[in-house]
Amino acid sequence: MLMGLFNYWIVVVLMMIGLYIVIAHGNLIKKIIGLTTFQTSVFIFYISMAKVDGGTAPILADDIIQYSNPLPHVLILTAIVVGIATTAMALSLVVRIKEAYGSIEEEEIQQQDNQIQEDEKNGRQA
Amino acid sequence: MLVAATIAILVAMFLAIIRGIAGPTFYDRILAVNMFGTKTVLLISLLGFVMGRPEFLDIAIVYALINFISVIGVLRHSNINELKHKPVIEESIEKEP
Amino acid sequence: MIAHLPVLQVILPLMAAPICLMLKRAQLAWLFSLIVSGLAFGVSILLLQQVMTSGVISYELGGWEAPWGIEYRIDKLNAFVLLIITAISTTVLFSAQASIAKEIVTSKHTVFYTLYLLSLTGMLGIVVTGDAFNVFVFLEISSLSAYALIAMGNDRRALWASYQYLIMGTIGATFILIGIGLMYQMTGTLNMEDLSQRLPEVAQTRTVFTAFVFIIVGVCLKLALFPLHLWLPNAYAYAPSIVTAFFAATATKVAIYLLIRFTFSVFGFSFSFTIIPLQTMFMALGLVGIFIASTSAIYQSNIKLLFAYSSIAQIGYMVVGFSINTVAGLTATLLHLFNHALMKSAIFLALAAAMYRLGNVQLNNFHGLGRQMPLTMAAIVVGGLSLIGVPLTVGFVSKWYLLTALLEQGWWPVAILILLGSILTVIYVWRLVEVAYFKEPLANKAPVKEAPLYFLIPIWTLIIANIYFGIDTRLSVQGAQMAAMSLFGVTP
Amino acid sequence: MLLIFLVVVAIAIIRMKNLFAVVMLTGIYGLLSASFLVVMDAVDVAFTEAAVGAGISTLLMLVVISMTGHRERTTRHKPLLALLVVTITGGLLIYGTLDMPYFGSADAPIHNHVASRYINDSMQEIGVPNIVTSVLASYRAFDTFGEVVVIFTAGIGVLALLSIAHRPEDGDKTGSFNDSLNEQHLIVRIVSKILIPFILLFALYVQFHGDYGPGGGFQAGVIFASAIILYSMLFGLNIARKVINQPFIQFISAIGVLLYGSVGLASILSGGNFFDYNVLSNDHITGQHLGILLIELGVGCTVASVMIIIFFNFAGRREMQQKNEREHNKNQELS
Amino acid sequence: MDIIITISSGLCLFIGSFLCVSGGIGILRFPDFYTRMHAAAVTDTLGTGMILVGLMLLSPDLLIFAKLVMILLLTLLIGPTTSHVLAKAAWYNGLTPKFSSNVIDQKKNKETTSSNP
Repeated sequence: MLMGLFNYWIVVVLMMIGLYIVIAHGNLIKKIIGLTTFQTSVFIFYISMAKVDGGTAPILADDIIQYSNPLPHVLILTAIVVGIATTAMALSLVVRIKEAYGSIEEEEIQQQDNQIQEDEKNGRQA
Repeated sequence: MLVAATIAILVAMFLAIIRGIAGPTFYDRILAVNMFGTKTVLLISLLGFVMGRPEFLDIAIVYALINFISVIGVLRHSNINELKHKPVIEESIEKEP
Repeated sequence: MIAHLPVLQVILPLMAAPICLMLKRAQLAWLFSLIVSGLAFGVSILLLQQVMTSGVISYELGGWEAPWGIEYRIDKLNAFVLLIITAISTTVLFSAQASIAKEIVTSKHTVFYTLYLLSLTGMLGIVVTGDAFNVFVFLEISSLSAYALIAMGNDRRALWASYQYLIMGTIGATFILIGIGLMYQMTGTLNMEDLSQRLPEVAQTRTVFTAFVFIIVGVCLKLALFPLHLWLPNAYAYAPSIVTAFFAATATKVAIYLLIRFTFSVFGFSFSFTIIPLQTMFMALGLVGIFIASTSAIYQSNIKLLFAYSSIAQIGYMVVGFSINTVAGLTATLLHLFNHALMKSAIFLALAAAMYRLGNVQLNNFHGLGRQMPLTMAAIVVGGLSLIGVPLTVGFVSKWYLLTALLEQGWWPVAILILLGSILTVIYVWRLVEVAYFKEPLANKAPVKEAPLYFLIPIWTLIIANIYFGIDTRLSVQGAQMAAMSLFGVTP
Repeated sequence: MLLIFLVVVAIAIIRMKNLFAVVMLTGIYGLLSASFLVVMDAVDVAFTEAAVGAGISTLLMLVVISMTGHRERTTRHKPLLALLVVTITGGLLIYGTLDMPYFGSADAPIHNHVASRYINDSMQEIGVPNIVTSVLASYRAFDTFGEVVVIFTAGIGVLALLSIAHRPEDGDKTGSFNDSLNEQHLIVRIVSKILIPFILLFALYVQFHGDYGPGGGFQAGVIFASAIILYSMLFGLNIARKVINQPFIQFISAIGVLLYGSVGLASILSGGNFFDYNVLSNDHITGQHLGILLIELGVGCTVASVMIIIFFNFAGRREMQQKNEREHNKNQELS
Repeated sequence: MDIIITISSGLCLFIGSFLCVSGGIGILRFPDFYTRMHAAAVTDTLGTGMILVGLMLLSPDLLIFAKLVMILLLTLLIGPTTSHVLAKAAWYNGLTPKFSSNVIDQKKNKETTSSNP
């Protein structure tokens, strides 16, 4: 059991490191990096499922009988593309946020927003 | 011999990672990444032979190219900005003007 | 061509999006996307008819049979949801041109319509497909375009809201991806129909349990169910008004659809409701969500934010109906899905009209608006009454069904809580009414005119639909009931 | 072994404060995971991950960091909550793995239901030795279509967020074009001039060799785009824009999606289902080949152009910021 | 014939891997950036070349041989270029090499460099 599942466990640890970065860090770029780490680890997880002992890459050749499972590869190809698309979107948002707020730290942005919210409320009372 | 070479490459990769993590300057890190990249190219080529299906060397070519492009990219995007080497990098978070 | 309707439903807006990008003039792009959306609406009507007469439609993409290729599978449930999405999309799009002219720079109008169509594509794709992984792909299409659309709002908080939504949404999507992977690991298939047949064999394994939990949590993130709702209010409040109207009416509905699809069709309700205490959990979360969100709504001074919180509360009602786990409960959920889409799109469109005239939607700007924009305000009021659940509006119908479903199970405490929740709704709607009708316009403010026809026509179409389906409940109730029955495997 | 490396790097990513260093490590992480994917026999995926994870996304992050500053603040909020969430999800996942078939076991359900047909019959049904390509482009062609649309959406999204109304040449050539890399690094420029045609050629090879080896439209698109990006980095954005201007590249990206979709529509018109390539030609193998060739071309077009759109918009934004900064400084000096 | 090829490729691989490891040690142990760079660049080029030549000798058909030649050419082209750019960039940005020869100085350098995060 230890050897049979060890690979998966390591991958789970990797995923959790990614997730931890996303939740615990306040820097927006760091969060995105965490997100990509998380996603990459999920990809590794999928690909580990596809591996067959003694199999080789799923490109047909004459003298080979055992191939690894091609379907997860296909799914992950798609998922990688989705991942880079998300990263690009997120980064462009960060650029705009930096321009608009002058900061890329979550707390500072939150602070500025709260300030505005206060102002709006006061404006209502005034 | 192939396996031994693979292990040697892995060791070299590990050393490069340590340098990449330890720094201390920015250029050390680029150097480490670059070296790591070339080692990966070798690793992929070797793995192809170890696993008995050497027809996938295309990947190694891509790695070599990507490696070059990313080093250029790093330099291009670090040079201009404030990332000159200073004794202690002091870069506070910029305040809104 | 009739045989290809399922794929046309998705392909139409999809292929239209790149064409839309090539159109140089904004007006042309608007007209074009309106036509495309209208066509999609037509397709969904035809599909609903077809499903009603001849049962489940299955369409094999690429001509490969189901577990090997991707299958589009349309039953009563998705036909119903498709109809809602396309109908709302078309109505909302009608007033898009006037609204975004004020809120987005002209050079980005074609891009806006392209993204709008892509978002529509994504939602339709999620609903139509019968393949678990395909759900993920289309989920990402709709979410990515949603992030971009929300970030186009002219308040800088839109950017921050969009970023938060992106992080939460991506985590949710990745959770769903993990869940799908685990299911695939245990069954070797991705097709939903095939999964539902093969899952019972391995239902007792811990892996399937984990897969279930991950998918549910992932969907709930997208759904903005109570503890995971933090991204929603700001995203809705600061997005361009048209986008808010569209998403408030459709995006969460798609998530509810996914929840129902996975729990009922893929895992099977007997599995879903026994393996974890889904019933108690969802019931509790739904109720807490109703109260907390309604209370927060009361304290908002930005009206879009107010109704965004109200949306979270309404999600609570749907989830409560879902958690009853009976045909009647599910009927109530589906009915509320339909009705809430009608009310919220009407309200947010009316707010878009107010935004068009006023430039913002702060409560203090609404002083005396009841006299200056009577038709728009009247629409908001009728929508608000519908939210409360006043008889003769659609809100009443769905609440009625929800209450009967609860009482049928003898859960009268929950029913009472639901009624209490409605009282909170009365409070926040009343605040708006008070300001708009019983306060004099501020002296220093220039008087505003009634909204242009571009707004009034779709708003009042929706409001009339609100009242019509409140009186004549045949179509909506029957649709919901048949869909719910088919999910439970009961023949009518 | 490689997995252990991955963990080390990931932990280092958590600890690092300097974002530049973190991005470098992310690059290493990408390379490492790609090597691991090669070990796991997923050559196509490794190809993509190398080009994307280590190449494009690292580059994008670098551009962004050069705009936003590279120090992370030390305060870390809600680490306890994060730890709690992470422990619960991680624990759940590990609990879930307990009943999973062991790593590499050939009799797991995953290898025996759907996948076996792809392995055994795809040669007769599609006639392409690379099974990944045949699943990607034929059995599950619609997923790939979705993927193309996702990347297209991202391109449009970036356009919506970052595009700036491009002023026609205002004679300020030196302003945008004065960094040291261009003036001093003759050697790099010459080497790159040699390399760029080679990269483009290689992209074409990957595009059309995808049926027989790892590769295909997506990978080729990324490689193609990276050649253009290299060019624009070395010779300046304005010159690159002259070669490939914005409307043109948008047009290409739209054409890619349309090309892909029209293959599907063509198969409807010839009497099959959407993406049923068998009806495209009398002989079903030829039909499949034709279909796969065309859609791969569509993928390649869209991916390459979207990557270029994304990069150009980021870099253009940065150039604008720098220009503003310079003007700002100038004004300050004057006053 | 076969045996000669095997032996010679084994030899190439051995030299190559030895160089790679020593390069790795060099990059870790040398005192400042420029010396590390020297270690990395020199051994990288030769080590890579050796290993690739060793693989070429083993390659079963022409296409693979050609690809290996391609990789070799690429690394020969790219490796020195990147080193050059890197060194130049470091130099222009004011990273000064340490001209120290005795142990105490080296230690000092190490301390100062490692104290600069």
